[in-house]
Amino acid sequence: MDKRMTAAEVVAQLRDGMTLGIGGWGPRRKPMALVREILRSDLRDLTVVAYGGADVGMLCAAGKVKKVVFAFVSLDFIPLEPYFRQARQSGAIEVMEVDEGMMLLGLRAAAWGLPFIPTQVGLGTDIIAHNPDLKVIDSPYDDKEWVAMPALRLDASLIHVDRADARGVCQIAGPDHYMDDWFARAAQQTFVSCDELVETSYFHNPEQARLVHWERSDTTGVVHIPGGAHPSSCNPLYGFDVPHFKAYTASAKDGGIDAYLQQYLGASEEEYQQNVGGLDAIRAIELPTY
Amino acid sequence: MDKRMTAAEVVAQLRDGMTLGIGGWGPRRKPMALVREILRSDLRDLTVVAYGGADVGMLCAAGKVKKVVFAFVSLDFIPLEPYFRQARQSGAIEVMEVDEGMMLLGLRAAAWGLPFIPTQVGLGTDIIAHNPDLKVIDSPYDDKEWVAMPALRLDASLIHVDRADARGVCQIAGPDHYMDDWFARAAQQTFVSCDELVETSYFHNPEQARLVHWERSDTTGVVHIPGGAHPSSCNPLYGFDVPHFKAYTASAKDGGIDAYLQQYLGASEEEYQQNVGGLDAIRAIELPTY
Amino acid sequence: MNTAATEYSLAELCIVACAEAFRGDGEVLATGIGVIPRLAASLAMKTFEPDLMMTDSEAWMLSEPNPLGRRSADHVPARETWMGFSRIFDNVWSGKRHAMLGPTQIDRFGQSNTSALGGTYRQPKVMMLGARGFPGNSISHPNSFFVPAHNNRVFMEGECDFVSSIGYNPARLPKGHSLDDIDIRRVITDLCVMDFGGPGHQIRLLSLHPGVTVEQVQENTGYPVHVPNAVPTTPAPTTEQLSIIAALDPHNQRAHQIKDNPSGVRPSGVRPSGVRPPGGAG
Amino acid sequence: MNTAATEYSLAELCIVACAEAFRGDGEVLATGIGVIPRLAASLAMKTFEPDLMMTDSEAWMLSEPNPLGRRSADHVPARETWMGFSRIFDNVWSGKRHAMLGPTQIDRFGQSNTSALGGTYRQPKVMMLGARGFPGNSISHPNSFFVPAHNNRVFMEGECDFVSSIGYNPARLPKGHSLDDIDIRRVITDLCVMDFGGPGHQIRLLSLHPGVTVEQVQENTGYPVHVPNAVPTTPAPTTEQLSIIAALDPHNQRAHQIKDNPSGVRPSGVRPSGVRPPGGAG
Repeated sequence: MDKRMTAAEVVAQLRDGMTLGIGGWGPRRKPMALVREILRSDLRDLTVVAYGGADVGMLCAAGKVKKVVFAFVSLDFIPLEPYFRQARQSGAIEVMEVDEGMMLLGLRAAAWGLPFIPTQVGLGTDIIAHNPDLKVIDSPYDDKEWVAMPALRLDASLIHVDRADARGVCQIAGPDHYMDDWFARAAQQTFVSCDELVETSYFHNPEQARLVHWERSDTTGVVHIPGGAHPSSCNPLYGFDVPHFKAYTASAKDGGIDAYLQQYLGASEEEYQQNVGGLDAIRAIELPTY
Repeated sequence: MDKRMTAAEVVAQLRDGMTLGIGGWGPRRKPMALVREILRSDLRDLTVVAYGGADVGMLCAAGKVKKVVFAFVSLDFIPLEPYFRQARQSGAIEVMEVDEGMMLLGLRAAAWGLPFIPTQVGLGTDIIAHNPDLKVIDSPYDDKEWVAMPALRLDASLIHVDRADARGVCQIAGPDHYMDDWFARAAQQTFVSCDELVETSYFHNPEQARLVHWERSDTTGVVHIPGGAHPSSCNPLYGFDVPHFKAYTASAKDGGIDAYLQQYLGASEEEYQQNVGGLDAIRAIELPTY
Repeated sequence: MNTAATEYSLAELCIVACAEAFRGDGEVLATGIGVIPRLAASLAMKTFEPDLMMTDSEAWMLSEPNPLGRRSADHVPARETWMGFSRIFDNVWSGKRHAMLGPTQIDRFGQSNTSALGGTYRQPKVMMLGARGFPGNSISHPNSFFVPAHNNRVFMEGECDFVSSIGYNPARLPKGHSLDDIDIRRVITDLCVMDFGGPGHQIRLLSLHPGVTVEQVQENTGYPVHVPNAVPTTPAPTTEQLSIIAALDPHNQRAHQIKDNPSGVRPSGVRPSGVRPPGGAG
Repeated sequence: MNTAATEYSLAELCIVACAEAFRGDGEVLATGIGVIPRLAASLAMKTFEPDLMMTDSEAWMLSEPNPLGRRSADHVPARETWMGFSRIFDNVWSGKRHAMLGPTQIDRFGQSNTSALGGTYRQPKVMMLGARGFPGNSISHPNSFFVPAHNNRVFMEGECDFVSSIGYNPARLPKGHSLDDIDIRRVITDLCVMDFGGPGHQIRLLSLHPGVTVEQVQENTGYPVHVPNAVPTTPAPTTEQLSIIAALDPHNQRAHQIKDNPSGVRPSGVRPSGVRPPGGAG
């Protein structure tokens, strides 16, 4: 089966009101090219589930988002994502704020077909007080109360990987695949952008196959977009673009998202990459030191 | 911290009536040297949780076991573990029979400090009917009933690994670590036997560190026993000992466990290895073809 | 190449009939436990279901099925994904799997038993494999059964001594579930091919192997089999299929799966009273 | 080597005071978020708590802490275990961790806020980081707080605008839990060291930094601080500790953590009214 498709074909599969999972973490390995294609579309009323960065900020600022399920939205070196902050402070979006680990449990519950996974995480905090949908239950085995973290079932997930084959075998060779395997497993459909498209034989080496974190049956479509994570990082291929994130953050104070999109988005990923200096410049961005 | 100890020191840490997790799978990478040391001790009334092979059979036959929590006990190429079969058919042991995946959920629940994880697995089967301790619960999010797989909390786990350092960093470089990471995490104390004892610097190479499946804080003690998995396999170092397992199985019909132990166990692992042909012979056993 | 073979073993007929169980599955993990189910899944993947997924029965997903038994030193398994046992359950619970297994008992509800026979649960007369993954498989994804010796000890009267896998038994239906959630796809034996598509999920005869009669099937089944008006003969393997099977099984392990390795074309009424080897479940 | 230094910055004093929070922890993951907590955990691991575990803040557990900032090309991180973010939670939920973080608000119960200030939850006046891992950390394992600018906006009156982490608040105690299950180990600020060991888990003064008075601490804390009869002065760093800190922080990032990087030895009554940088929580 050949799962290759274009970013436009991915967005054509999405519907208003869908619950969308987005892989990556803060400014790290975000499927930004697919997010940009959503920004070019008339898609709206999305519920976004993510360990959020500029992906969430841009979608909120562009009016694509009805609700965000989040534990944080951050650019790391710029702790507060500027447009998510604006969206919250203007009351423009609904939120379900959870703990980072609760989100992981919710994705696992969805992946495993469970209604919920019990946890003590959230007890005693406003996570529970402000989330009437989060039920607190008793256990048949003890006298404590437990948060029943509900399955976070996703209509679709968007993920960026280092490399994939046309059949949907995806490899994340960077040091951390974050929760991307669970985003892939929790979703009805998973669309992946990849920096490199390879032959299946690339994975026959067990050291390569070890870095394939979910089965191809959990990949719906593959879009070959070198540099597609920019301005986020795709370690080890390239780091995140600090000057770009600074300009993005500055735009929130001066000009807003329209000015930012006007300057960078373009009508296609090719135009976007021209606007940010080209693929070679992206691939030349050094990795962050933590 | 130097966690090195002897097999005898490991067994001295165990107590009658404890719940013991044993890593590996059927005839694969079982901590047999540690099991043999239990056979040499007066330890008894154990509850054993395992994806069982000869480890479970020997402990049952030697009268060490009060209860077995199992989904199967098998030598793979000899499907029915002979001594476990005898123990069941003589009514000598209590059992909690679960599905392979339910056991995994129970270990994860214990590792994560949860009372249970809900699952549909077991519904409609005698797994539920014969396990009054397995509660079936309602979900606050749907109208279905769910099995509340209880945490399988272990007093101690025994695991055999390819290599470890003295601080308890353990590596399983074979193709599958089975559920050993969850046995390590679900236990109060985890005692590991290793084929090779290495310096910590061995793991500085990320390709080596990738194959370390739990943190050293989950390893209580490390016993250096080359060949310690025999007669089970420690892929890629050596396969399982087919002739030995055949002789072991034959002993169940003729002579019983006493004859088997008389012939092989010895007063120490050194004696045992002499009785089975020595370490070189163990290391020379070819890997199975599946 | 697609001409029907005139000479083939009953094992080869069963492999082809078992392979048919996977038709239309698309991209799911095909797990065949035992030589004939494994060859069947491999044959399906090599021919009409190329998107099937398969493991090396150890720790890796393969793009190409491995041949059975010892492989030449220069054989490179076509690994594509790490698939250790812990990850198998991520797949099982996703439902994207179709397993074919050989239980010791199959009752009229399609409930199966791999655990124990007779006696009490505390002290069974015969201890077998244990439930293994049967409870989870049966409620999570489609499953098929292969029975190398069709008799009324396997297809027994009454209910399984121990119910290891859920079937179409209204008395055991979990709250909030429907019998139609359960998917026992196909039952292949040395006599015939069946499913549970009869009235009220009754077991139903789909095809008879050459030379086998409806009476033989019913005599060897401990409960009534629904027999449609027209029951076709199980299609013979094609010469192409036989050559693919031979390549997948270079050591001819298939010759040892059914007692006396009879021909697939049998004089009417005759059948080997094969005893199925223990185990093979998974 | 163990002689007390006479010249050291307030940041260095805080690093040493923060390191003391990890004393006695044994083999747990020490997570210090922000420059001063990270240097503190590293100092503890390099000196009196060698069994502590530490990550590279990315995806690996290290046998030796990494120095902060850009490292020379020939630096080989002492990796020992893969520790991606998903695995961090296996560790968090095991309780074998001690995190040191800098929340925006800390109320009299030790509840903290990293999420939002003012307004309504649907429309906060100031959106901050979000709850991150605070809820799970606070109920799973010991936690300490570092506050670079001790004032009564951080240590505020009343209850946190949003309670991101559980504290010693009887009104929010979950069924089946005890206040003693909660372990807020240490609170280190630019003025003093505190814990919640006062009567009824009241915040308690443990030591005053050189030149700081009890009155200063109380004036800058929005609720009563329990003051024992004798309050020692926070011990000065030793020359050995200063050299280890210098090696761990070759680019002197510590000089930029407290406003104007004041000396640790201050003329009585004077204190920088530092404003804590946003973020740094985690």
